[in-house]
Amino acid sequence: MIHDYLVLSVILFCLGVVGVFARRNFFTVFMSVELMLNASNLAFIAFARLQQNMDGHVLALLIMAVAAAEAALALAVVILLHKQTGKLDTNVFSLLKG
Amino acid sequence: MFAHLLSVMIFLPIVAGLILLFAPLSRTTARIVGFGVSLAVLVLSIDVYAGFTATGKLEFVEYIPWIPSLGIAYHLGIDGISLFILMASAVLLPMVYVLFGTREKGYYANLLLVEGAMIGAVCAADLVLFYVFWEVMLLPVFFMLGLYGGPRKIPATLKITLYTIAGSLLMLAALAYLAVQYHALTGEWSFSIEKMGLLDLSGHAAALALFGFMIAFAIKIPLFPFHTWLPDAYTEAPTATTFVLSAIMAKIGVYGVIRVVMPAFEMEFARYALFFAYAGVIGMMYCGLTAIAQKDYKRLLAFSSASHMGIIAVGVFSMNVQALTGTIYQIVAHATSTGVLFLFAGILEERTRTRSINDLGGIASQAPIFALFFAIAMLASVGLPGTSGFIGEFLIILGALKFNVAIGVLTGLSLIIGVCYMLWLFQRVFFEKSKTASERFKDLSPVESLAFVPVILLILVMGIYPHPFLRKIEPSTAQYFAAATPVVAQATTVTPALAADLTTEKN
Amino acid sequence: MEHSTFYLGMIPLYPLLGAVCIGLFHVLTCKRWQVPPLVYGLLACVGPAMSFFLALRVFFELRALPLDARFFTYKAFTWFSVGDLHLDMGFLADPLSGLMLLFVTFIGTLIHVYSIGYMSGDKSYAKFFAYMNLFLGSMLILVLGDSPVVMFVGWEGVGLCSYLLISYYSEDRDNVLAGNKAFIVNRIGDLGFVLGMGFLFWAIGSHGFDFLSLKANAHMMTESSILIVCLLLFVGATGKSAQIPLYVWLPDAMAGPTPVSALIHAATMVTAGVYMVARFSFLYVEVAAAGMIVAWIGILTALLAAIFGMFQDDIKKVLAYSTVSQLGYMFAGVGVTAYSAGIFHVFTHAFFKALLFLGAGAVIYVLHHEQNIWKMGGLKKKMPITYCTMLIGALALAGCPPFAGFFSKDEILYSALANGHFFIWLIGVLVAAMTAYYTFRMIFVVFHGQPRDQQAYDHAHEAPLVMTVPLIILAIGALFAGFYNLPAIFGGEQMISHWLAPSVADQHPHDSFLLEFFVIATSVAAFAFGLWVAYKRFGKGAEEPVFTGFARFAYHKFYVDELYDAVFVRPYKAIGAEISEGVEPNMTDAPVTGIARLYMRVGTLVKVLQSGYVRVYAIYMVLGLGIMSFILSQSLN
Amino acid sequence: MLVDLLFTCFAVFSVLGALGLIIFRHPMNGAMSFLVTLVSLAGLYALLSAKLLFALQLIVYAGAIMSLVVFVIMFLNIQPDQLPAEKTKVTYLVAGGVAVTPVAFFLLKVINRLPNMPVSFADEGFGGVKEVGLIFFREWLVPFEIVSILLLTALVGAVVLAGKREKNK
Amino acid sequence: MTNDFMLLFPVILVSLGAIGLMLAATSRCVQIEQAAWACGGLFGFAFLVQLAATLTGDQALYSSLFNDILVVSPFSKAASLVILGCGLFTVCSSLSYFKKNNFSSTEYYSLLLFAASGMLLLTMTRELISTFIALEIMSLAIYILVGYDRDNVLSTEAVMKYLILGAFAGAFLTMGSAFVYGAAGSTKFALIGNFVATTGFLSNPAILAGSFFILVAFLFKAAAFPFHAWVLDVYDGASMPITGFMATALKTAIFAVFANFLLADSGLQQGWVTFLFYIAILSMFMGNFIAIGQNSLKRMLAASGIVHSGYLLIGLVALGSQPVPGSVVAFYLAAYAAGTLGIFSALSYLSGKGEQWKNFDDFKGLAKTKPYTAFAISIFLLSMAGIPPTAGFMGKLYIILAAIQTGQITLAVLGIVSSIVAMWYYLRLIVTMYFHAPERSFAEECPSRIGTVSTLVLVLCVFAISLYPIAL
Repeated sequence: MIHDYLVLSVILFCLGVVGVFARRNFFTVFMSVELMLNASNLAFIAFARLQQNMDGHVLALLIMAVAAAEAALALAVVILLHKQTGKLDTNVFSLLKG
Repeated sequence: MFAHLLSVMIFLPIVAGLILLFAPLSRTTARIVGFGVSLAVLVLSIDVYAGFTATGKLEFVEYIPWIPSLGIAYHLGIDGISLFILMASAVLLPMVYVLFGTREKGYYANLLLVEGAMIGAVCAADLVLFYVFWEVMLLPVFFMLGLYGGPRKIPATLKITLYTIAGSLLMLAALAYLAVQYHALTGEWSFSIEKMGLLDLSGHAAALALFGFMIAFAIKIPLFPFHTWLPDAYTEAPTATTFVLSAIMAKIGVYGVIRVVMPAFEMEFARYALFFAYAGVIGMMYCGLTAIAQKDYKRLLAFSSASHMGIIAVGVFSMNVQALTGTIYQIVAHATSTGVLFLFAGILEERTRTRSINDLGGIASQAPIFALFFAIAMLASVGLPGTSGFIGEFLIILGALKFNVAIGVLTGLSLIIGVCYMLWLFQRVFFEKSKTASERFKDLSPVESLAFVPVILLILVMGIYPHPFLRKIEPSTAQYFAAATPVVAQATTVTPALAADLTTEKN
Repeated sequence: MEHSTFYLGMIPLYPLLGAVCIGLFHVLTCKRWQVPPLVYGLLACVGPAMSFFLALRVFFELRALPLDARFFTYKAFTWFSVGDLHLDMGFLADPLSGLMLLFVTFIGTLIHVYSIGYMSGDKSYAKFFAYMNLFLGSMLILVLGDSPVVMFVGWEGVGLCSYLLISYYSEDRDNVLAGNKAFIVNRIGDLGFVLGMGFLFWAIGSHGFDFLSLKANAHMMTESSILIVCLLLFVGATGKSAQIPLYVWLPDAMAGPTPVSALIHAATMVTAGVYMVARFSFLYVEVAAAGMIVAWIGILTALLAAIFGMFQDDIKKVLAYSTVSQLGYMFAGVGVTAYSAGIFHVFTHAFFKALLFLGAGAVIYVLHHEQNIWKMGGLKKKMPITYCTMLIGALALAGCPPFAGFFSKDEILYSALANGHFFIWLIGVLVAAMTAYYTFRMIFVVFHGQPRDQQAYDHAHEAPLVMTVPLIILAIGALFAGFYNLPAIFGGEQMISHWLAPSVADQHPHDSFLLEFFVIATSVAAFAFGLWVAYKRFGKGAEEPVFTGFARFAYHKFYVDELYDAVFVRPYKAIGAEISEGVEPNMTDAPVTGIARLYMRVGTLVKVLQSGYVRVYAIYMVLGLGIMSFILSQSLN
Repeated sequence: MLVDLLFTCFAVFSVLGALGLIIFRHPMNGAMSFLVTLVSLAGLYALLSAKLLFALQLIVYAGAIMSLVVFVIMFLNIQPDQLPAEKTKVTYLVAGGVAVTPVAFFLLKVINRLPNMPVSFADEGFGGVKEVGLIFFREWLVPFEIVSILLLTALVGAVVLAGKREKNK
Repeated sequence: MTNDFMLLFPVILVSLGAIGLMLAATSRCVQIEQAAWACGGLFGFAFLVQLAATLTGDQALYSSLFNDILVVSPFSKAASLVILGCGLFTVCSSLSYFKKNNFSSTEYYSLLLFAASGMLLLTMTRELISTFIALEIMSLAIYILVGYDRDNVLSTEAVMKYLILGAFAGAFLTMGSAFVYGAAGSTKFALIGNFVATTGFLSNPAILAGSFFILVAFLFKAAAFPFHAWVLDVYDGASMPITGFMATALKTAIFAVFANFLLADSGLQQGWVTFLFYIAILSMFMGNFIAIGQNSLKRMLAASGIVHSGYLLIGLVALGSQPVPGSVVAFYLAAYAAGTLGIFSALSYLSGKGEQWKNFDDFKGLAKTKPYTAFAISIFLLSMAGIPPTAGFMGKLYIILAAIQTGQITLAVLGIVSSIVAMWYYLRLIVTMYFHAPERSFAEECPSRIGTVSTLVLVLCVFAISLYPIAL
């Protein structure tokens, strides 16, 4: 049943949210976001199946491209962070506050 | 003389002020420019006064569409009510340049700006334009107070600014409400103050809007209990600012109530008038009582000013032609008396370097001219017949009595309360024995005396022969009650029993 | 009758112009050169004298008019006109104002002349005369005003001058305080006046607010509203004429120079209240209760002041209380609707009281401002003219026939009894005896016996001519003024009563010879008794007494001043201070400052939320999201 | 039947992979378990007849992106002591789970309202390269072009942030 | 088709410029200054073209392009004008900023153009995935610009925070799009609108959930409560010109697309009115409370940005009543942009190397030493506070009028109350500049004329927008 796919997509999405919520490791946080994007891709494809409409596939494809671009940038930032402090802990970066 | 007399009167000082602000001029030049411009405005205003025909309608109208899609326009015009506030500012402001000669350039520039903005506010016939000038006139005050004020100037500046802006922002909401209501009624957008008179709003939202306007004006006037910014601001401000605030700016609040609120909210206004009148009366007594306990003469005068504004407020809310006409008259009278008293206080402060009443004494024998002028202004302020203060106060009490006996009687108490603190002040500062601070008090120089003479004469002339002035006011005030609906008429005589009682034919 | 009434306006204008001229002249010259004081003195006398001549002209023109149209007016200009309120700056000459004009200008002129002498040597001579002229001008406006509001102008004007002149010696705080007291107490009365005018206006003022129209329309008012108006106006009168409960300012007002006391606080200004009640007689006659209240207040004041007068040791205070007491008589007179009698007493009182004050002034003048009677004595020999004239004045005041005071007082007492007010009459007789007592107590102590202060006595001499001449003239007045209204019993024609008839609404009692004779007899007996007691105690010289018991109580004026101080003045100041220090910062301003503080506090609290941890920001987002999702899912059902 | 079985398999693996991602301390472990999720997702795409996406998921995501990530992790040579201690991880995970429950609940509720259909293999043309490609270049040309700008931006960005930069002046 | 390209001209121009500059960066012969001038010229030219198109072009409400994926409307034109203007002034302030700070390179200006092209696209998109992509173009470019100063830890921290949270929010946008797609079968606004119009908003839970997630993403970018927390830190970490650019252009673009999305169907907009109502109120007050406690000027401005987002949300709530949909929002954005850019423009040449002057106290007595700059800053602050006769006042007036006209009196009143509260922190800087004695010397001359000139122009803009409001 198509609902199962959607439910799975929601579960994955929520796990991604929990990952961002709970983790301090930059890589993990970043991959959690990727997980959320993947969950929405799954939803797109499931909905495409439901709607009998291939637009969803195109959209998922585009999202993949965006995810790739985002990944490139995120990794650049990771390298920058690592260069500056040698840490991957997001909590280390809390000079700006208040 | 000119086609756009009012525009010239508004923008001449503003442009001159801006030029002064930026041009690298000396203080003396700035003072001369300021004096010259304000004199020019005075000349123009006399032209306006002479040309004013007192028809009860707007005169000297200028109309240029500004934002046509919303019906906002550059719309100017004056009626009898505006005329007198206009005249008061035009007549009184030149004095300041004569009296206070050694100030910074920005001082004079800001004075010019505030003059232009105030004239703009009373000439504006469009709500948005009115609001623009209303806010703009606060800015120079803000800067003058903050830059040239006394030792505790910053808290005072912040208090007055935040307080008044808070009020005026509420007014902004209220005027937007009016415009929307007008749009709903007629299908066209307009912010014309005159057209708002076509509205007859009632209901909760209208009451809220009424209070929006009223709080703005009450803060500016200031009406009890919104007066708490006043003592600090009046005391800390440089003399010219205090003068401008008390003599003219406070009156524009009253003007707003009369011009904007009364026509647009006839029903709701009538419903709440008694409430506001009580606020006025309580304010009069409260501030009058507070004044007696002050040890700082500027503060005392500040409370006295607030107390008088309470009376003026009663006049507005009494809603009959005597009270309203008296209000306008009292506005001018108060400008000439209390305003001038603040100028005297400024001179006192400048020459004695103290604001404490206890440090002073015996000035009457040192400086007879100063004492004489001060006494005349003081007597006008306590409403002695023969001075301008009496006519207004008498008319207000008369009108208030008709409106509500209790209000009338309580307003009458001002006769006593005012005299108490004023005499006390006069006794301590001018009579008794000289103290160190006032021992070598220099009397007014001939030039200074000459600067005061017109105002002192005005006080006397307005008290002795008020008819020519009232003739210009009355058509405009009468107009408010000519078209009054039966509801208002009923509401205006809250004490019908008394009225009936007084006039029933005896068998 | 076709004639110009323009000069009516000139009557108050002359003294006012005089005041302005003197004031300006003084202000312009005071810095540069010394102007001889005589210049000011003469300048000051011109205005009153001119007014006096014009007053005479008014008098004669009025006489020429037929009885039922014996008035004329002059409207200088429209004063103000708002809605149905229309007021002219108008002046009304009718028998009442004509009579007042005459003696006000006459006595005023005399006192100006006297002042030239009395004030010589004073450093602000010009100021004094400017005030005096200003006063006279205001008084004339008060008298001539053709509407209550114009009258009020003069009313407040005289109050102002009274203030200025009481605090004339302004270096002394007590004098200024006395001035303040006078002004403030007068203002309390003025409030009544203003409110009275207000009610009157809303009742019938829209048909014209001048006295003639008011009189014509008075019938339209209900009794209760007339009562309200009358009582409010009477409050004004008690302020100005120093009646209970507002009499307290007058004794203190003696702080001013003596001519001031004579002119303002005895002869003219203080009688304005009586004049005003007489002016409004068309209202007072309508409601009996109003008159009764006036009469009772008056007679009680008379009694109270007489009691105080018996124990004073300041010569001017004695006279001051006698003034209050006599004013009480006048109110009793107008209260029992004997308006002409009241006005007649005003008229005679003006002469003899001015005389007494000027005489006292002369004494004070020669004794270098010594006012305590217990420091005087035996001055009879040194100052014969003063003594004689003062004796005439005293006899007049005490009500000795045939001096002026006797006739007017008798007229009042007779009217009271004849109109059925027995107790008022009884108190009146009692007061008459007391009056005789304290008057002669003063005369005996000051002029008879042995000098108590030898040094001062040695330097004493007769006052200069400029002072004694007015004394003599006034003494003649005090002697003969009474004959103007000689009652029928003495073969008189009651000239003043008839003269006043068109102006005031007298209710003449039935002429009863027996009753009148009885009244005269009791009055004379009361006078004789008072005189006898005074002579017994002070005729041969006496030492300053030590008061005990009731006398002590009365010597301290029943502690009324202290009572007022405790009940009104102190609480007033305390409330002011409380508001200023307690209510203002803690209640009125508290919401404003409170909101500001709260706002800052929240600001600093919220800062903590910006922790700087990116995860925390994500948590905010998730929490917000969670809450919103929860709400949205509720809406789904 | 087979479809259901496969779905269950992929679903369980993908969830386990995701759980591993958010639980493992070391990012390398996380990345590996995330890879499991990605591959399982590819399988699910296949079950949904998205042939092109199935391929692309494997090639682009699991292949390119993840290898890039893994490469960077290796490149940085992260030592365990460089990792955040995260002693309160469990607490946060539980709290996160609680916080996210309303969101999940809401979404599930929404899904419940949607029409349902059994999943079977669709017709030949659905999800094929040609069909998707036709739609892509006919109807979705603009997003395609925009994506090129996006990729350029990312390119420049990566260079600017992580590349060498010569000091000016 | 040519017409379509004409309408797209500014986007194309800006994108080509970006690519051109990117290529130029590879060669050494292009100086940074030249790149800056080129970039500024591009912005200026595009601005003029767009202005001409706005004033003379056909006034049709919508011109749909490319299969209904893009649209050009008066509203989008107005928004793009604002964005181009922001770009131009950002270049100006960058020029003066980089006189003192030397971490710029040619790519900087290229990225500015990239960001601008993303924003311009964002104003035009009528399709969810294009929106997402345009949003990402903009965001990525801005991320990089925020983190441009690689030697600065703060700047890296800012980009890290922004990146994580931005990507997080972006994921919501995709998920929301998926749900909308699932319900309506399309991601095009027009079709979504049709779908909602025929079936009703509330009967479609998927539309509800989808649009909710989409709104969340928009609200995040607009920094509305409770998605506001990043904004202070990111503004604080970014360089002055970029902060200004973010505060203005980015907000403009986001609100443009926000309005476009809500305008897809009135049912959709109506459905979210209550939600936006509360968000608006919370944003205004939370923003105020945060701003009040700030000592750093940039952070205060960031927090005030939250408040302004709240006002703009009022404008969105009242979308229905506006004669030209979105005109009020566009006007407010223009007014806000002029004021904010002005402040950042002034701060760019004032703040010196490494942005030493950033706290309120650093500006004590500025009016004594630099009266004109202080005056300009005061004007900008007054405009942001909404004091007439500045542009900010007119913007506020329009918003309130619109709110009252739609019957949202409570919202109008609360908006007013919030701006009362806001007065304090705007005035605070003026008070600091004018009423305190100088504590430090401001002797450093401003390094370039361009900074002062652009500030002056912006002062004029503040008045011009108010006194000659063509946007309506």
